[in-house]
Amino acid sequence: MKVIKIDKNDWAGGIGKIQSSYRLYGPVKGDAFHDFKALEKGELPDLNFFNTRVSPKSVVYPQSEVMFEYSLDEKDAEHHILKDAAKDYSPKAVLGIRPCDAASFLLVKRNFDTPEYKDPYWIRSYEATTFVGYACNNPCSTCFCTTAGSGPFNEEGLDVLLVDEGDCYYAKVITSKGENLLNAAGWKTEADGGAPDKIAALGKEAGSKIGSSVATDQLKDKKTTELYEAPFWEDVSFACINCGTCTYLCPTCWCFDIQDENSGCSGVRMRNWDSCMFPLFTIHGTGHNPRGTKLQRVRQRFMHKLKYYVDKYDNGIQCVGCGRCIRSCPVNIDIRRVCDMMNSYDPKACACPAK
Amino acid sequence: MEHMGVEPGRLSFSWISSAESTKFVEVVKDVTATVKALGPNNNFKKAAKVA
Amino acid sequence: MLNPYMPYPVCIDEIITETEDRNLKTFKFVFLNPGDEDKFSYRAGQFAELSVTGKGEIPIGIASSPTEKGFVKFTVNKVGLVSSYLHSMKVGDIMGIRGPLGNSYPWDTLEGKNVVIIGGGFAFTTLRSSIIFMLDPANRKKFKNINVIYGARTPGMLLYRDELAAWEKRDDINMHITVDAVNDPDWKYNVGFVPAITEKKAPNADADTYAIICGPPVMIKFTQPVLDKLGYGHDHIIMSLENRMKCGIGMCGRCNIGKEFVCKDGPVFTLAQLNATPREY
Amino acid sequence: MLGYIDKIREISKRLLDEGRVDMIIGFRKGTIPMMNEPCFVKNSGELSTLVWDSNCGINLANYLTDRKEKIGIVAKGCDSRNIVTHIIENKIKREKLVIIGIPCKGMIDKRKVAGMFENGIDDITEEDNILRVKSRGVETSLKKSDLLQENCELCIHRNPVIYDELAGPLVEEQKDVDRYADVRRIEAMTAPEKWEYFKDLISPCIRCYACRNACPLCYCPTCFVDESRPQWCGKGQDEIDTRTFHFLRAYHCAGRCTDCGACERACPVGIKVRQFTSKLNKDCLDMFGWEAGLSPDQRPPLDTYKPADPGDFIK
Repeated sequence: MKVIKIDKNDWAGGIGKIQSSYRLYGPVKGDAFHDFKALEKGELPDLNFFNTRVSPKSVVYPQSEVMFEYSLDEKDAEHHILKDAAKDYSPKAVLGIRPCDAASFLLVKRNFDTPEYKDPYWIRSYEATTFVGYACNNPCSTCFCTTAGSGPFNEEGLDVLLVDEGDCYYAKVITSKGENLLNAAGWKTEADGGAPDKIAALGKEAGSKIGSSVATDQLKDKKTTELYEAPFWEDVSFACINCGTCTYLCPTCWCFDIQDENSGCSGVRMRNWDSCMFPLFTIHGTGHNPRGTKLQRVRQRFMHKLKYYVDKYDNGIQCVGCGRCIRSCPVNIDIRRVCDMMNSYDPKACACPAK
Repeated sequence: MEHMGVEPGRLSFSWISSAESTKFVEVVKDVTATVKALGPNNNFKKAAKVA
Repeated sequence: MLNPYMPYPVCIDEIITETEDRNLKTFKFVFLNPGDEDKFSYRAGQFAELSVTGKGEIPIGIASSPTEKGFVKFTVNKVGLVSSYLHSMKVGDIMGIRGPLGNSYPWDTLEGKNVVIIGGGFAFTTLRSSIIFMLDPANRKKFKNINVIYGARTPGMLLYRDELAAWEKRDDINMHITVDAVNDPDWKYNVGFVPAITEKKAPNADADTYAIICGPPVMIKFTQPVLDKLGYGHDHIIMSLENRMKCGIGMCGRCNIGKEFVCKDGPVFTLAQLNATPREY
Repeated sequence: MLGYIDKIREISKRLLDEGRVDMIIGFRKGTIPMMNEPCFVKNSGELSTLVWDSNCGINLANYLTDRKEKIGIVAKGCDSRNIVTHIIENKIKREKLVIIGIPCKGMIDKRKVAGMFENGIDDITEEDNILRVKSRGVETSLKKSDLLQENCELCIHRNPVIYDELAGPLVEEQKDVDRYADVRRIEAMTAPEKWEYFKDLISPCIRCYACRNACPLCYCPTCFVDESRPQWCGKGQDEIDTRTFHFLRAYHCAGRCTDCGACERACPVGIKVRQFTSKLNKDCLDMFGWEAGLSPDQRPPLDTYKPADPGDFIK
């Protein structure tokens, strides 16, 4: 496996060069925290961060996205007929994405890229993107990536993995897409033969710093209806205020809404992120709501991530352990706690009310 | 409203009885003139559609 | 890449007000582009998203049968934003339909079997599609006995009344039409709720008899015990569900019952399947 | 404030054992530093989960809306004012409640503290006015009073305004607090400056509605942003739609907001949501001499008419 050594003195110059052929996204610090933004020409990503407040899913999957345009003016020849909206699928690259977040795109891909249907917006945008990861030498206390199918040096979903090595970055080439980007930057110096070992050692050290974990081994064997009817949901959901923080910050939450928005005689059909936390998500036209209570909605979120997804794809949980929902939940609902409750739930032992 | 940046003059309140037709006309003329003088309210126009 | 969100443009060809409360109208659409009709090849029991430009989309079961050519039909109840607007549209208006979506009734399984159709109120649309499909001369011999139990609140609330009358006269289908109550002294069919009529008229269960049941929740709730009593196995009871939908292709995440999406894995499930999943519909 | 814990448990035990309440609503220890989780306890054997410290900022009145049980609720000053508002607005009956009052000395601004520690915070302990923060093995002592949520710094109603039990002696209220400096700063701006100010303020908004949902006032069964007929407000990320939401939500809180800070505390992207409501609070005070939730016997100024109400704005 090829490792390129990037002298930090060559960093800004290389990024400038990348920007001539890629639209570049990277972490940028606002007033108090980092978020992924489109970088202006000459703007550098700020890699002095744990992770961004909001996940980088919006780089591929914007919170609001126009799908179609239309005219409502009957004088127009093609009125009321939807037309594809103009889209830019030219190459883009996201620089400094954490390995957990990169892994999330593979999870989300299972939803948008299916044998029966392909979501053209997500897939084209995803395919246009080169993912340059930034290994976590110092994970946060709320990270549990190593037990959620990822890890601080995990390479899945990445095209290049950057590792901070003091004066330089090691750039581990993972795909040809990644190699193209490094070439575009003019970063070509191969690191010495000891680099892979060094990366492995740093990775091991970082992995050992992950202080929290979830147990997921039993989830698959639990019966859906038993977990669904488990008594602990009242306790779990009590504090929830049903905001969309957890789902909007989550890199693996993909649910969306489709809306038509008119302006005079024309308009657009757009899609926006949606959240299973909102009553509106499932309410029928008649007013009937299959998930009308907070308990049902909170249960849906966890059941989807930790049971339905597990059963549907047989590929682990729908969570990469980034810990954003734990850090930002206004009322401290902790997916690690809920996951453990679900994983260890025994309906027979539970005649008593849940604790 | 003004506190949040809506230009003064765009919003006005009036108490007009159903018998006060003259006042109604005056107020409508007055408000229309003020708003016309302010020109189009570009603040509340949606800018470009999101990509 | 085919865009599964792009509807086929259609023109409203005919609008029929079906019920006396005027809340149900059947829309007959013709495709604007030649070739789209072939692409929209469907089976009875599937649905489509009706796309009213500027308002949005609604998932509606296809009421026409694959054996009917040159048009597609949908019967729409006036409830929400899109359906209300649709009810105000005129013949000649342009809109879109997107689909066909979802699975269908399990026609492969049903071939060579007795079929009992139990429907209530306005949930009769895909059942109409199924009946027309089975009665088609090319298909009728593929099925054994066909029994239809269909009820509505009043005679004026029955859908497709002319067709019901025509089916009553045929001898290759047993119709059991019923209404909850009636003032009309000339009413010549049954009076009573669907579960009661089912108990009286539905054939007893056997391995070769399948029940398709589609109706309001309260009807399903009381009909199911009747079918149990008649001995129907839960894998021989077929139901069609509704949930709020947006994408119709299993991506937007809202219509799931457990791990199944009503839009993509359904809307048709056997009761046996539903027993294993949370009842979130 | 830590001394309140035993007292809260003791009162709760008595209330549950005597059958005066069906459940106690309070806080349990959170899973991460500076977070506690609202919880309920129905069984007096489980009262040891209840805690109290300076991380109980969530307004518990939010959990009372339309509940039918007899409830014992732990309430600091602002919570108690929202309970009063709930009673005035018929969202809960006074006789269903036993209020365990908490004389409060302010809640910690977790973001302010987190922002001081680049390497993250492993643990925080609290003792009177001292916070001991552990970050990567290094312990730092901080003065809690320097790190309060902004609304707590400016609070003049720390003691509960309505209570049946008290978890400790009443505290001295802060005096000579300049509560509306921020509002005056905005008032001094020109209209375009104000427009830009609020534009920047809400630019990180992701429309998660945490501010709305954390707010005990926002209990409408269907919020105006969720209405589809008519659709008052677009659902996308257009700045105008986001602004319409914040704008109108603030109006719906006019004369009702107790400045409990729940909205700001809940916001995942750190928007100073109170900048919208403070102006309305100030106007209510200036024009009607009104502060929300001080007494269940007083009708709010916006649902009563008095001949002396200011009417200069009416032409």
